[in-house]
Amino acid sequence: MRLTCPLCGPRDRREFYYYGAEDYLNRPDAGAPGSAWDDYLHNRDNPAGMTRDLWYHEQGCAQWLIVTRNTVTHAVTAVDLVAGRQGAAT
Amino acid sequence: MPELIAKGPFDGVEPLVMAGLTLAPVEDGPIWSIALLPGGAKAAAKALKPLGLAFPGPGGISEKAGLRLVWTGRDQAFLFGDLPAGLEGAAVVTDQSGGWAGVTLTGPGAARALGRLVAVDVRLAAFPVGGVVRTGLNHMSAVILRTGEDAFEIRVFRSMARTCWHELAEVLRHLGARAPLSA
Amino acid sequence: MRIDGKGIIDRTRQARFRFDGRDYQGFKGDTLASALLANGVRLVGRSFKYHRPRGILTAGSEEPNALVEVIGKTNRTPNVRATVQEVFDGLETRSQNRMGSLKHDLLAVNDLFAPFLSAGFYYKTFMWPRAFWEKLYEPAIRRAAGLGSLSGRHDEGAYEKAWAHADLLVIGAGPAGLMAALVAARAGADVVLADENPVLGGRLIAEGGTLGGEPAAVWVAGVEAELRSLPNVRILTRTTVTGAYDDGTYGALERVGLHKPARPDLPRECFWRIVAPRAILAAGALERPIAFPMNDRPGIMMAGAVRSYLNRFGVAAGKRVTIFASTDSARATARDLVAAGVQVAAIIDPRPDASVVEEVPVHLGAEVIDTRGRHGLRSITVRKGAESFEIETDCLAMSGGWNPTLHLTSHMNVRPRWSEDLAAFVPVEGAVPGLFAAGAANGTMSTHGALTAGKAAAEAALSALGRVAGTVAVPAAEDAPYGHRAIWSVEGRGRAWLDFANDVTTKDIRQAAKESYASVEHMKRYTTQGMAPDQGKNSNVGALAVLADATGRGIPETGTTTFRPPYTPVSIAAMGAGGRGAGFAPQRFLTSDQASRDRGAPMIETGLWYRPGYFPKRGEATWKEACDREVAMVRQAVGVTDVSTLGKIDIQGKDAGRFLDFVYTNTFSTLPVGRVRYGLMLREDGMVLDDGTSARLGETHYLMTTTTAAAGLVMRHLDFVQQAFCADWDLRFISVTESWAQFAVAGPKARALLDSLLEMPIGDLPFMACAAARVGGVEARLFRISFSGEEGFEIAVPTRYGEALFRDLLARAETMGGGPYGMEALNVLRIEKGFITHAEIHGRITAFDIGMEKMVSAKKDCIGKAAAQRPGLWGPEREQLVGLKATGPISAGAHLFRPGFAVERENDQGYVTSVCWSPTLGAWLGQAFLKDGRARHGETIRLVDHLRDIDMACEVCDPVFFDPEGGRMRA
Amino acid sequence: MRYSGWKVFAEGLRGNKGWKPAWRDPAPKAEYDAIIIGGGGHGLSTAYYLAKNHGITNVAVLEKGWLGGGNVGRNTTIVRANYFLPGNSEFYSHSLKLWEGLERDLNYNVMHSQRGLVNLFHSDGQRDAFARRGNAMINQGDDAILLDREGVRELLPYLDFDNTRFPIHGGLLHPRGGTARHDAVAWGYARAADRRGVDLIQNCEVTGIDIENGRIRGVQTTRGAIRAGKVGIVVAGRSGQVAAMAGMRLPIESHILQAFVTEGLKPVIDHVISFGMGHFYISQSDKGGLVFGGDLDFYASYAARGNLPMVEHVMEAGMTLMPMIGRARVLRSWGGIMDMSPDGSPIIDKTHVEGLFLDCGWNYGGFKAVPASGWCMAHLMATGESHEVAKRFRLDRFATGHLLDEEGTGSQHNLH
Repeated sequence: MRLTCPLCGPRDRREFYYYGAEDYLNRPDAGAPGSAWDDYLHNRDNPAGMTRDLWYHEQGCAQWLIVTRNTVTHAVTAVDLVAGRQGAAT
Repeated sequence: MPELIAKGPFDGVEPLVMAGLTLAPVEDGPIWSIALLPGGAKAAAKALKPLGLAFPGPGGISEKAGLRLVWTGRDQAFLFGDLPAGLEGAAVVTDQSGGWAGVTLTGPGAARALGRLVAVDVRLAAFPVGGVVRTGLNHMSAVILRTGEDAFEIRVFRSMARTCWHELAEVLRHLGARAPLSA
Repeated sequence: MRIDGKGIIDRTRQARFRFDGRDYQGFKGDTLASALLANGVRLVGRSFKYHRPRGILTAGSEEPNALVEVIGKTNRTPNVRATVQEVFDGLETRSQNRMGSLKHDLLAVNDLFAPFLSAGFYYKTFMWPRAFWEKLYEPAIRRAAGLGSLSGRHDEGAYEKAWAHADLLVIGAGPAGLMAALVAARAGADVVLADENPVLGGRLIAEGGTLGGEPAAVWVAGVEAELRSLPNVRILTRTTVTGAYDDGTYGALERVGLHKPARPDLPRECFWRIVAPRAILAAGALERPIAFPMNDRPGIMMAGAVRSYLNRFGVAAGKRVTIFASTDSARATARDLVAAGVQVAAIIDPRPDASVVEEVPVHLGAEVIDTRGRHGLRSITVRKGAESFEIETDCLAMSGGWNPTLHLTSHMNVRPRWSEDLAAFVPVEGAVPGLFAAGAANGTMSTHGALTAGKAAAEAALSALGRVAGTVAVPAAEDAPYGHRAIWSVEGRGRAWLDFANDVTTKDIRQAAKESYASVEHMKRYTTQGMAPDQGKNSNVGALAVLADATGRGIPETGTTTFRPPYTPVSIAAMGAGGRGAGFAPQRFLTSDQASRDRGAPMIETGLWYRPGYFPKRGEATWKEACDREVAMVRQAVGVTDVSTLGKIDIQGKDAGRFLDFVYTNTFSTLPVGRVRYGLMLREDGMVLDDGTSARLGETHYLMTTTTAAAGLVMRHLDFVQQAFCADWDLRFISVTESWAQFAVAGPKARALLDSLLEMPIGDLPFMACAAARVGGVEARLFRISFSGEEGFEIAVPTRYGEALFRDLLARAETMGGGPYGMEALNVLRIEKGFITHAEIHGRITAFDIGMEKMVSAKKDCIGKAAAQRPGLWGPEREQLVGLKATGPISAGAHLFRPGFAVERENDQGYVTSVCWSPTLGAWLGQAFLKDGRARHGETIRLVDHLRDIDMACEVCDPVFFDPEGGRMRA
Repeated sequence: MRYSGWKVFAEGLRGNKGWKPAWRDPAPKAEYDAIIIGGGGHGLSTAYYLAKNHGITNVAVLEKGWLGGGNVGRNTTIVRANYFLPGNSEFYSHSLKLWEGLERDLNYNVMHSQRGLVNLFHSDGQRDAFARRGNAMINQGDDAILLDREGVRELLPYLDFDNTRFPIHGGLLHPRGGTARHDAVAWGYARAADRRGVDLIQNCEVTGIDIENGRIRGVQTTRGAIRAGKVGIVVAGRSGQVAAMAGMRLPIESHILQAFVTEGLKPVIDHVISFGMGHFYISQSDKGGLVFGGDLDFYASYAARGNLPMVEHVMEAGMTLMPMIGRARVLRSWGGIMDMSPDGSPIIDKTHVEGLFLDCGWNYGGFKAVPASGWCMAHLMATGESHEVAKRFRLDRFATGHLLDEEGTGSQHNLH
């Protein structure tokens, strides 16, 4: 499996660390109810098909990446920088 | 008053010559990490210009008069050489001197030899001369510079110097043993 | 029997080898199988279940029967295919899976009991009495099962792993593969050409014949010469592509040194990771046996194999050969044999309408219904219509048709498609992105068809790669249509084998279907069909046909089992190359490493690092004596230890403090410059991630310290938080762990020691403060912090000065009655002082559990704050950190109980995380987590460790045992 | 038909012509008292215990493919009771007791073999963590022995005690731990359930869950609608998709776990060995193949196949721990789809829909749990109450913080 890091180019999967679903980017406000945190930390769509999840180019540029890919075919359709995304700024 | 004698990661290590390739330690001088702050690119460029250096993009190296500025991450580069003034406010500068262990791998077929060990594509089209990649040297993260078609500089964390040497020496030993084989 | 003038073996280079203790003669270019056949050896193995005599069936890696052990000087290799192993001078081999000699295998009695060993019999018995399974039945089954045997000795052989990147990977160097490689190479593409055999050519070598008017071998040699002359081509012979993985990554096994005597550093095998956007599968096809009664005797072989032994190795597989086949290709085998002067007794072709061109007896519409010959074929019985007759023969060449070698195309779960005209499965295009089958592997059976298909596949690949193909002419070659008729099994009295290796017969399949195991996966798992070393390459399709017949379904409806990597078995040593010994993970060494070893310190792995356990002095018998001395030394004089393994992260920028406030539970933006503060870091789920001290070196400059264990974890965590939640903040950070060597100097005389070498005395540097310093003309950093409870400092210098400073510090310390101390003493000191480590913050612990909930600032948000509020993480039901004091030995890992209560889970009150003997307090001390512990100080608790046989009453107390007011640290 | 040595003998004499089907192949009825979605190990054992323990025999098991085609047919067959957190401890202890009587209960030889399991440790810290575990096991009534380096050497002399990267300090021996023949477990439960009247319906995929004002009514399938007052979702690996049919979003992420088997070899490894530092574990099957595996591939996937990085890591771990297996050849690799939960422990609970029950989140501990999972799920479906040994496997524990995190790695699904 290979991911094309926006900075480093195509790399073998072993250079990356996997975190989980994109959900981890949508951190609730400090005051949000417990259910919001439960969804944020635990509950997942877990699709059999297209998904967006978070990878870290640990052996490369140390960037966190949003990978758009298919969980059934393993086809990767997009890789974007977490830091570069809309709303990365707070 | 103590007398502190500096010691490099490869002190006392002799170059290894095998299969027509040479694995040798590198003596590094000062290494500075220069990380641009948000919006700091312009000011940094201004500070680097008089030195004939430009802040490198991904995989790039900017070199001039013994100074070498090597891309190492997003808006981040390592400067090999003395630190210029004027980067304050534009970038965060951190001393990385002595934190890295470096070796060179040179000789005909060096690219294919290194290419056996690293997962990245070392063919010239993917990894041109004068370029840099951050990748895995087996289980270690490494910074690899291509200084020639068959010449590389490889750096890993200083504490891993021995493992780095071992990994590369193994490649050379295996190639050396294969050499007499007719394909 | 050798045939003069045939084959491409080098008859000028003889190779002496041994099989089962007997010496034989072969030639360079022989496989063990061809050499044994040339020597008239037919019996080479025993079957898995019934221990039936078995010979050589095939001429390739798919061989199910001829598996042997290769004996090396230091070790042996089991289950080696005699059809793949090349002979060399001194090769030592022996047969396997036998009790006694190969000819007189005692386990052959299993064959007599065959009726009671039908499919799945073991699921129905061996159940009584219970205890007999492990003691009696299973050991017996295990001894009988298995094939070859490992020596049990470490594999000292050299192995290699390698990467290769190319534009195009060509799998197989037969007509299709060679043509594809040639076309792509001439167009300038980077090509890797891999073939399982030592020689290129595939069927062109096995079948002989002519190409473009010249002998096929000549054409092959010409193409090989050109390919080898091109810099953009890498030819990997003896290399089997074993797996297709995501995004154009392929695994391949190269047999580097297995065809030679072992040589130092020469890899036995190399496991390749080949990355190519396009690949062409030109692996040819595998011939199918026919399941006729008693079809497993030595001497019964695949027709294509017989032909290959003749044309490639110059060996006649028998003196009097018969053919039983429903394919024209097998008839060609007969013609080759006749032309070579080998007697062909008869051709039995089940096709009534097949042509007759050979000048030998041909029986159309006939079948073989029985065979004879205990250790090798003697004769066969043929049925033609009503009549049946016997034929004397020592070699039967059979062919039930061909299966395209499409395995790689289904490694990504897409099952192949059934083709009625080929009576075989064929690849589905796109099943593996970028991989395209060509030639016989794609069902194109003629040589000319293969050449043309290879060329077309290469042209398609080139245009996909944006390259232009030159014009390459396809040489004239055999182009007969694929003449065949599917014949799966022949009815008769005896057993008819499908899976030779696992002894699965047509009866087993029919029984499985009858017993509800009618889906192909059930049948396979119930009968073990296709689970032997050949993974059903010879038998799966036949078994499927028999199953389809038994269930009244068609073959496509019956389906096929999934093919999974590897295509051929790969040694663990090859895929695990480099992992042996220390190679498994990088080793990290401190600058003080040599100095510590010089003093005899045993080094302990902590993560990837090596740290000194203790520094033994003459006369000290145990680690504990040394440890006690080192503890006392620190408490009474001064001790020095290397703390460089702790993670150091340099954080700078206007928002650095704001950032630390977000990742730590407590506040750092208010920390004065020049001061140090203890910080607690949570995971987003509210559990403690790590703790450590962070120093404010300047207005916008912090230095964070992490534990050794969590250094990498914390770096990744900070990168995430910063990039995900505050990418626009004014801050950058980087690890400086490797740039600084840092040493803790602790004890009443620590200040005096440091003042003796610092250029400026420490002066009034307060506790939890830091300052720049100079030592020996070198810029240093000085921190006044303590993990021991004594007045303590940490001094950091650039790594290159680490060893020199360490040696200097020790020398000075020793003049003051001090010296180095190791991990053991460090651990005792911190327990006496009530400091925690990852033994306590083990991932299930909240700030509340360790009594630090007040460190979670109410004024701000921070990572983990919200989740830590969950009700289940608060209250008396939680186990809280306490100290334990005991008069006798106690142990970490013990559990805690109320005195008088039964020692069982229901009454469990908590557990112990750390213990030590405190030479300072003269007592055993522990840290433990106890239900509602903070409310139970003073209570007596029962500590039980069944494993170490400890049952001890302890006093529950505050975790800080020594100098609770901290006067000594602040002194 | 009852299986026995005599039966095998008698059938042998008459050419094995008399064997009867192990289970019927019924068409689905319009209505059942209870429906189990999922014909894997857990689903089949749930159906069996519904019939055996609770007398509920009008039950259908709906399997979209073939019985036992899920993880029960794709695992490394390890059976153990060596957990240390209350909640897990009693559950796996109960499961092991059921294993110990399973052959006779099912009249099917599942080849449960208590060959002993050794967890190796490589530092004092790990030793103490395993001591805590071992003591918890004994407090639960199970067995554990702490071995020092020499104790391990006696048991497993072929390990590399001299050169391995993480020297072996000792191990925790779980004598009653072992292995079983995975397929046989599914088939044994299937046959036993069928004999008690349960309908096993293969090639019947559930496409919808019928709910009326908060109560379960039945399911839609590729073989038509089937009504039932109680429905159990027991489809680990696909839990998310099926639960979504009932409007649920689960605390689960699906991951690949690869495993490997070598060619058959004469007996060389007698125990089950687990090497924590290398995420590597191994045993030898009765057929002679070395059965071994490692950690997840770590990325969410339903592909049931993995990639090389983890393959190589597992092989390297094997080579540093026990280089004597170097010349064994890997014959086949496969990947199971794991329901990974945020604390590494399973869920056996009611849902927001009355009459709809959930059994999922087995991470990669599902095989050994098959008997107790079915036992407790059947109890829950029959009585509406959680079974004593499964009462902590609640669906809401992540929200409330009553976690069962043996690994201590927290709310990251793939780290358990």
